Amino acid sequence: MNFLGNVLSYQHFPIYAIMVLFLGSFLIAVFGENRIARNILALLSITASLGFILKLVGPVLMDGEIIAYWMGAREPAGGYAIGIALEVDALSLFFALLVSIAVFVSGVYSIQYMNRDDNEKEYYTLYLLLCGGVMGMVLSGDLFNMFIMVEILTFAAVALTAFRNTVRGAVEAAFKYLVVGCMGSTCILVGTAILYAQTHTLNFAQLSQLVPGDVNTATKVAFALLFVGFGTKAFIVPFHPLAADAHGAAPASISVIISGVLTKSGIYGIIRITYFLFQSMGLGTMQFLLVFIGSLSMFICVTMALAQHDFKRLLAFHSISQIGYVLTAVGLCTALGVSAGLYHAINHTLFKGLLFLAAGAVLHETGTTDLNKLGGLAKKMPYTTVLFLVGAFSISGVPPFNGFASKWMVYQATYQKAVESGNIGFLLVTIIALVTSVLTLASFVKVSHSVFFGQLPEGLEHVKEVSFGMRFAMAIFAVLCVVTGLFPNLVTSYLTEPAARAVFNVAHYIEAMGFDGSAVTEPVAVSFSHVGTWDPVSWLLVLCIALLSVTIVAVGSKYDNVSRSKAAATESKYELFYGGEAQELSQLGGDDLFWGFKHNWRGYFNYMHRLHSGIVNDYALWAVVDLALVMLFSLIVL
Amino acid sequence: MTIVIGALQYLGYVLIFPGFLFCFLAGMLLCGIDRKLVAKMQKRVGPPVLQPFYDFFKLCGKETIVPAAAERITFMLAPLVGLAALVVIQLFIPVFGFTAFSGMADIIVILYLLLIPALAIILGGAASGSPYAGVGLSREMVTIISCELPLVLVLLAVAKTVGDEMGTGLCFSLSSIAQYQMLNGSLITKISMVPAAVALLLIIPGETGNHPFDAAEAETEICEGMLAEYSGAPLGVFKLSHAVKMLTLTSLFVALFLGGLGTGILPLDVLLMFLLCAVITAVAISFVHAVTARLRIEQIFKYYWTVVSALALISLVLAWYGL
Amino acid sequence: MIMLNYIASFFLIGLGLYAIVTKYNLVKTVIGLSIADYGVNLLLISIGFNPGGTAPIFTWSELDYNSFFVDPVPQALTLTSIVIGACVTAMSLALVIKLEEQYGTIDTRKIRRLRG
Amino acid sequence: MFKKLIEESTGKSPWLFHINAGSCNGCDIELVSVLTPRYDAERLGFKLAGSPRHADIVVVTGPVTKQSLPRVLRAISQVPEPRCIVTMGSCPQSGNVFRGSYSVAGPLSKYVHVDVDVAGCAPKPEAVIDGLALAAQILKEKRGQMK
Repeated sequence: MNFLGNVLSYQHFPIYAIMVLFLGSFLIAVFGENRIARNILALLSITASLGFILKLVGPVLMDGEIIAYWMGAREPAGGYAIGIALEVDALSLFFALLVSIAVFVSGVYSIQYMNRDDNEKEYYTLYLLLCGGVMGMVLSGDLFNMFIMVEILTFAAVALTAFRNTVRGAVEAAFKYLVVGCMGSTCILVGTAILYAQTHTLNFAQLSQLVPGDVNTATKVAFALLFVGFGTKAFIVPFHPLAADAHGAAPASISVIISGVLTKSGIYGIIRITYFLFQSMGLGTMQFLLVFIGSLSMFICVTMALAQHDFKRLLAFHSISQIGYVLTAVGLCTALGVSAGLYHAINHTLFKGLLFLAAGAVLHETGTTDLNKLGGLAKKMPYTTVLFLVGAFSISGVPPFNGFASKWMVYQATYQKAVESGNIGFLLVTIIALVTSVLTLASFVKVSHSVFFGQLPEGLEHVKEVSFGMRFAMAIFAVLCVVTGLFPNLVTSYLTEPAARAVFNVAHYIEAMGFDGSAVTEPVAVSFSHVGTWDPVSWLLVLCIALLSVTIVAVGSKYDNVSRSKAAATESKYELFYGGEAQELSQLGGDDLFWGFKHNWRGYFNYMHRLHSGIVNDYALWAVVDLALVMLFSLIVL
Repeated sequence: MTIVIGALQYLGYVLIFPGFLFCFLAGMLLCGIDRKLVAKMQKRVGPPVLQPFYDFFKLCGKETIVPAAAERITFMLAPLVGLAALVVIQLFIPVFGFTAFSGMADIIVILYLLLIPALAIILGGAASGSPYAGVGLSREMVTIISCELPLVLVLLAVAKTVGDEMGTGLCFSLSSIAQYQMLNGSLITKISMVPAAVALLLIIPGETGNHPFDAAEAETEICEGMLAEYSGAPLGVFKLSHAVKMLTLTSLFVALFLGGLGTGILPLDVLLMFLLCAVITAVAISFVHAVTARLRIEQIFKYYWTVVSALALISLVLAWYGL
Repeated sequence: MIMLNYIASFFLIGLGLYAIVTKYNLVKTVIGLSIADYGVNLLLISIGFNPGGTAPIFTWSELDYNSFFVDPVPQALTLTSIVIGACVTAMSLALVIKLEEQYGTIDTRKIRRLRG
Repeated sequence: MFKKLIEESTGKSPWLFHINAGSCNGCDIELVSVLTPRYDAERLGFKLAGSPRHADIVVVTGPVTKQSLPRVLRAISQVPEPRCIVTMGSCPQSGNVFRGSYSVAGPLSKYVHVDVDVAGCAPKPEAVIDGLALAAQILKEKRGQMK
C-alpha cells in the first residue's frame, strides 16, 4: 500500500507523462497490426499523458512548487550532478500542458483522418515517438537529455514529413528538414560539449549557477551554438523555409504537432538558455537580438504567406510569423512581455492547430489544398467552415477571439518597453506587429474566399462534410480558442503569469535542485500591470444585445421579405449577376487577390521569391551564416 | 432594484443614445449632408438632406433576392453583424466628458473593432459567390491594409502625447484621453499633433470607402464589388453601416483631437459633437470627393503608405521627443 | 597534444559544413553530415580525456580521492552521439533513394519543387 | 404608418440601371447628361446603380438585338420587385432606323411589360427626366399594391 502510494505520488508524474508516450509507441510497434488495438493504445497513452500533466497543474502552476526528480534517485554527489534529472517548474509545465493538449486533439483527429492511408502502425509509432520527444524535452532538467529528445523529435518529425511520400515534395521537404535540422542538432551538441568542458556538469540548474559567473570565449561560442540550434527547432528566420516545406507536406495531424508544439519546444529552449543558462536577458543587446529576430520572422513570414497559393504552406509561413510574436514578446525581458509571449504561444497552438485540422479536412474530402482549385466549400462543409472561421479570426486577432487578447498584450508590452527604455526601436516593433496582424487578416480573407466562399469549381460537387471524429477534434480547439479569448484574465493569472514568474525566478530554479542560487540577480522587477483595458465578456454581451436588437428589428420589419431560392434555383433571377454573359465559372485565383498590395512591393516579393530558391545548399548556407553572425554578436556583446 | 435600473440604463445606452437610434439618425444625416455638400460644390442642386432616409426605407420595402450560389446564412447575417459591431464601437467613443461604457476598450481595441464591420462586408460579399465581389473584397482588404499603418501611427502618437502629459508615459484609454482634453484643452493645439490630425482626416475617407478611395465599391467598373448581389433590406443595412461608419470615424476624430471643446452639459455636447462631425465630414469627405477622381487600388496603397504615413510618423517622432 | 584534437575536431566540423553548403550531390551532403558528426564525436571524447588517466571502471571500494581517470560522462555522450549519427546517415540515405526514384536525379539544384 | 413611409420613400429614391441593348450611344450619353450638374436628376433622388440587384428602374436603350436579348431579359429578371421598365429613345419601342434588320429582335414590349416609353432620337434630357419621374410614380404605386 505504501509502495502504491509512493508510485502514485505526483513527484513521479513527469516521468510517467513522458514514458507512457514512449511505451505506447513501443507497444504499437509490437502489437499494432490490429486496427482497434492500435487506436486504443494510441488514445490510451495520449490520454494518460494528458492526465498526468493535468494532475501536475495544481502543485506546480498554482502552488509554485518545483519538482526536482532524479532518475534512479541518483542525487548530486560532491556538489556535482551526475544523475539524469527532470526538473519541472511552472515554465516547463506550461509548455508540457500545451504539448499534451495539442497531442491529445491531434491524436483524436488522426484516427479518422489517417483511415485512408496504409502503414498506420508506423504512423502511430512515429507519432507517439514525436510527442514523447517533445514532452521529454520540455520536462528535462539536463542539457544533454534535452539534446537526445531534440534528436528523437527531429527524426520522428522528418520521418512523418515523408510519411505520405507520394505527395508532391514530401520527400524533398523531409530531406531539407533533415539536413538543416541535423546541423541544428549538431550545434546543440557542440554547445553542450563546450559547456561541459567548462563546468563539468550537464544539469540545467547547476549550469545556471556556474555559467553566468564564468563567461569566457568558449561559453560565448556555446551560447551562439545553442541559440542557433534551438532556433532551427523553432524555425525562426532564417530557418523558415524548412517549416514551410515540412508543414506543407506532412499530414495535417502532424503539421499540428510540428507547428503548434515543435516550434514551441524551440522557443522553450531559447528561453532556457537566455534567461536561465546565461542569464543574459538583462543586457539590452541580448534583448535586441531576440526582438530583432522575432520581428524579422514576424514580417518576412507574413509577406511570404501572402504570396502562397497552397493552403498548408500558407499556414506554415503564418506559423513562423506567430512564433515571431512569441519570440519578440519574450525578448522584451519584462514580466508583461514574457506573459504576453507565453499567452500567444498557447493561443498559437490552439488556433494554428485548428487551422491545420481544417486544412486537413479540406484535403481529406477534396484531395487538394491548392487555393486556385478550391472554392465554395461553405455550402458543402458548413461545420468545417465555421470552425475554420473561428481559427482564422483568432489568428488575425479579431476580437473577442484569443489571438486578439494576446496580440493586444504584445503591443502593450512592446510599447511600454519602448517608453520605459526610451528606445525608439521598440516602437518600430509595435508598428511592425500591428501591420503584420492586418496582413495576417488579409491572408486569411484570401483563404476563406478561395476555399470556403466564392464559387464551387467543377469536380467538387460531391464533396461531403467530414466525419464526426474530425469535427469533434476541431471543435475542441475552437472552444478553447473562444474560451481563452473571452477570459484573458483567467489565462494570464493561472497559466502565463506563474510561468513568467518562474522565468524571473532563476534562483528558485537552481535551489530546487539543491544548488546555490544566491548569486543570481534578476534582470527586472516582476510586474504585470497593463496600460490598456479590454473586457471581452462585457463587450460580447453588448455586441449580443446589439445584434439581437438589430435582428429583431430586421425580422420584425421587411428583412425577411426574402425570395426563397430553393424552388426556383434554375431561374435566371437567382443566378449570379454577370456583365451580360451567361453564368460561367470565373473563380478568382488566390494568387492575385491582393494585387494592389503586391504591385507596390513587387521588388521585395521578387527578391524574396528568388531568395527562397528551394536548394538545400542555400538553406544550409543561411544556417552557417546565421551561426557565424550570432557567434560574432555574442562574442562582442555577451 | 438598482440592478434593474442599471440594466435598463445600459439598454438605453445601447438602443437609444450613443447606440442605435442616435447612430441611425446622426449617421444618415451626416450622409445626407455629405451628398448635399458635394452637390453644392459641383454647382448642382443635389438631393434633399433626408435622401439617405428615403433610400434606406425604400430598400426595406424591396424584395430580397438570395442567389442560388450564395451561402445563405453568412450572406444574410453579415450586414447585421457589421452594423451591430459599428454601433458597439460608437458606444466606446466618448462624447467629450461622457462615455457610455468606459473601462471596456482602449484605442488598440478600437483599431481592431473597426476591422469587424469591414470583415462582415468582406465575408458577406465572399459568401455571395459573385466574381465582382471577389475583386471587390480584394480591393477592400488592400484598402484596409493601406489605412492600417497610418492609423496605427496616429493612435500611437496620441497615446504617447497624452501619456507624457499625464506622467504615466503611455495612455491607451479613450476616456482618459477625453478627460485630459477636458482639463488641458484640445490636443489639436499641440504642434506635434497637427500632422497626426491631418493624417487622420485623410484616413477617414479611406476607412469609410468614400471617393476617391472607393476602388473597392466602384459602381461603374465592378458593380459595387462586394454589394453586387445584395438587394433589398440587407443592402439597406449595408448602406446604413456605411453612414454609421462615417459618424464613428468623425466622432473618433473629435474624441482624439477636439476633445476639449465640451461644455459639460450633455445635450449641448451631443449637438456640438454632431456639428463638429458634420464639419469634419465636409472637410474630409465631401471636399475631397468633389475635387478628386477615383484612384486605382495600388495608387491608394502607395498614397497611404507614403504621404499619409509620413505625416503620421512626423507626429509620432515629435510626440516621442515631447514637442 | 590535446590541442591538436580540438583543432582536428573543429576542422572536421568545418569540413562537414563546407561539404553540405557547397556540394550539389545529395550523397556528398550526407557525407558532409557524417563528417561533421565525427568531428563532434572527436570533440566530445577529447573533452573527457585526462592525460595519464586510467579507464573509468571502478567499484565503490576502489574509488577514492586519489583515483585518476578519464571523465566517463563524455564517453557516454559520444556513444549516444555515434548512434544518432548512424541514424542520421541511415535516414538520409533512405530519403536520397526515394528522391532519386521520384526526381530521377540526386542533384540538389534540380530537387526544388518546393520554393518561393 | 411604416408602410406609408416606405411607399413615400420608394417614390423619392428610384435607382437606375442602364442596359445598352445595341444602342448607337446617343441615348446613353443623354442619360448620363441627365445626371450632370446642368440637369441634376439627383435632386429627385435618381442615382445610377452598378448592379441590377440594386435598381428600381431599368432603362433600356437600343433596338434590342438578337445577341443582347437574352442578356437584357436576364438582367431585367434579376431586378428585385417592385421594378419599373423604361425604354429610352425610339429604338426599343419601334426599332427606329434599325427596324427590319436581320439582327434586331425588338421591340422590347414583345418580351416584357414596359411601363414608360420615352420617345425621341435621342430624347431631350427634359423628356428623360419627365419619363423617369413618371416611372418613379408608377414605382410608388406598385409598391403600394405589394401585399
